[in-house]
Amino acid sequence: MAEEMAQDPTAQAGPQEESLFEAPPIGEQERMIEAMLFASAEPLSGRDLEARMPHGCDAAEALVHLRKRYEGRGVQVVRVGDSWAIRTAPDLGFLMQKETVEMRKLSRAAVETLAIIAYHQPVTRAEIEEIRGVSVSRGTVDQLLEMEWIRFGRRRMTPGRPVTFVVTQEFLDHFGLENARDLPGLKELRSAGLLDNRPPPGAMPTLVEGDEDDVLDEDDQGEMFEE
Amino acid sequence: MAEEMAQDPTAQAGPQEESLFEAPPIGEQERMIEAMLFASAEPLSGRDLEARMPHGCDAAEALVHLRKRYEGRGVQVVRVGDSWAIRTAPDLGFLMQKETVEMRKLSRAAVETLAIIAYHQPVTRAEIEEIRGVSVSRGTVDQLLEMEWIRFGRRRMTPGRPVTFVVTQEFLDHFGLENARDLPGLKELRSAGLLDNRPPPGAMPTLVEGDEDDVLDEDDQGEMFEE
Amino acid sequence: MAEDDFEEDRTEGQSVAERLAAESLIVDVDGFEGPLDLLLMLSRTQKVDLRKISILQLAEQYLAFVEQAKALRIELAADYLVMAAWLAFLKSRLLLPPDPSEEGPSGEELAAHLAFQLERLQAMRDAAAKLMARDQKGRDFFVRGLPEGVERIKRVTYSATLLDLMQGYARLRTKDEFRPFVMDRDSVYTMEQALERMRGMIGFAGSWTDINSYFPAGWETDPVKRRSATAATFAASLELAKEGKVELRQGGLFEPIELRRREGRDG
Repeated sequence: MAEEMAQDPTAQAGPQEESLFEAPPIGEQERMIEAMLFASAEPLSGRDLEARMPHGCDAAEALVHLRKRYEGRGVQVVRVGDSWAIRTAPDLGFLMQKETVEMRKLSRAAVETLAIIAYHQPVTRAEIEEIRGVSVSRGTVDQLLEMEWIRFGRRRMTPGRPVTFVVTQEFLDHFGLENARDLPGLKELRSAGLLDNRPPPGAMPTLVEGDEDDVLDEDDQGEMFEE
Repeated sequence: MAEEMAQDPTAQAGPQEESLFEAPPIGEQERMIEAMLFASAEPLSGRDLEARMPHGCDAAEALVHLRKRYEGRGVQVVRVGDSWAIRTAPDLGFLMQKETVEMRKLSRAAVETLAIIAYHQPVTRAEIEEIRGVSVSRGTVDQLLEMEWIRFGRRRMTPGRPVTFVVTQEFLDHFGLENARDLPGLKELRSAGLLDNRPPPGAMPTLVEGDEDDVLDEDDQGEMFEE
Repeated sequence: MAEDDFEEDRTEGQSVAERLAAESLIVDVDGFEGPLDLLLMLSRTQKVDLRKISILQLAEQYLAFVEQAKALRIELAADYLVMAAWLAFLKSRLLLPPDPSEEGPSGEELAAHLAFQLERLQAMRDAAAKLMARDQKGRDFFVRGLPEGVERIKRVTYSATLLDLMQGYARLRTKDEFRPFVMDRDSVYTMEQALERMRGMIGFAGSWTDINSYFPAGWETDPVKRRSATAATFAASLELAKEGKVELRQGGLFEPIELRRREGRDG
């Protein structure tokens, strides 16, 4: 605490700070963010935080301090995409049997589809099918959508304007990822060229028959445009 | 389940655990309690905590440290009966509220009631009803009282000693009036085009009766409509 | 950890690969997610890095598998057969010297792409395993157990201008001048008044009585008043009959209308 105070002379002003137009001292801002992140089960963005704080606060700076403060503690300040959350330290999971959430067992198809979406996003259904060599069942996609691990991204600007899938903030939160760039082995896969979209040479058989994209388009447009 | 585990120290041994029969260092115990209080949906007693922790832990002592650590922070470790919980610091409660202000036009009933009170004060409810020709709802009067635009005046020295209503300073300030007598009279309203040209039926409001037409000349009209 | 698991899985697969390829593979065709999955499985029997895999050899393995399936009279799904046909074509391309007059991609290009597909699928499976081996929310780390929602407080401020106020007042004071045309009549006896009067009296109407007898005092003679009283009393009588409180009868056209209290079913 002393450290942060020393870094910021305004912090010395303390909670007595009177001026209407001056933001509260950084130490005070840190307390506010601490309280808000503790109170929320969902990650909060810097903008969410600042919207609830007095005028002129700088959530980003206060977060740097707060994050440091909780290093090595029983709970931690974690980054989830452009948001922040407090989560228990993973090494203490054994204490939380009571809080453990029974998770639905995902099929191999669902797990693979999820991984493909995460590593290749934004990716169309046809591309997923090309990679897996089989058609993607509607149920698999629905399940992932329902778990809020994937969502519809922008339509691809190619003929048929197929929808794409991307992973969500909930996905990042669930797997403790700061952002999609932190996916395990992403860099290696990329440098090995395994994430390239390499079109098959002329005479390759299309591994998947039919094209369900059109059906999907009709049904899911609404959701997609909600974004 | 947690209990069984607690009975068997090997099952619980954290990563820092060195000896099979020695409790984890107090700092480690503090982390555990921090995580449990954070993740639990309800306050936990010292016994609850110890039942989940490795054998030999002293929740009470670790709690003393943890409590101290959170002193002055955005959240606090508080006692709830004989249990413990983490709660938002009382001075930061405002962060957990989001106030939305909605501007609404005052209802016609309220405007009319207010106008009658302003022009006829002090005036009883019965008199208001007589002028409006309909009964005055309790809600309308309460609303005006709550807005602090009207208040109770003296009781009328007539049978039943009914209360009277008068307008407040707040009302005058809001409408930019120095005095309720400054309210334009019927003649002025008429000359300002707010009324038809026919002579008004019944009594003129006595408060403004004395003022002459010329008070509100052409120039003043502009100002009046500025409101 | 995930990687270890996977490696283990892989070595295991290799150690029994021959048997798998020869027997259970065939029996359990349904266990494969399409030809690509099967090809990936077969490729493991080559015990080499996927990058060094021999597509020619793999094609032969696959074709042998399809032959065996046919011998065992196992029905293969269409896409397995399409793949078999394509691999046979690929094999011939790989074996024959390239024909410069031929259009399209070379056998090597096709083989390279197939190798790429297999490697990519394997990479995605590895990635999926690594992903699932991560610490997961609700299993390894936890969210706030007692979240406090943000309480929404709605504050409504009402606004009114001086103009609103004056217009409101003007409206009131000039109501009479502006009210729509109505006939001003003093001698109006309303149905509500008639109902009120009759309700108090029907308790005594045990026998049939002319409804005219329910007119209020002073309304029988003056014709204007009488007309209003007749209409109101008649309407009120109908209302009471509808409520089941009275019975009405009339001897004939323009005969007096009579009323009596209704008591129970056969009163």
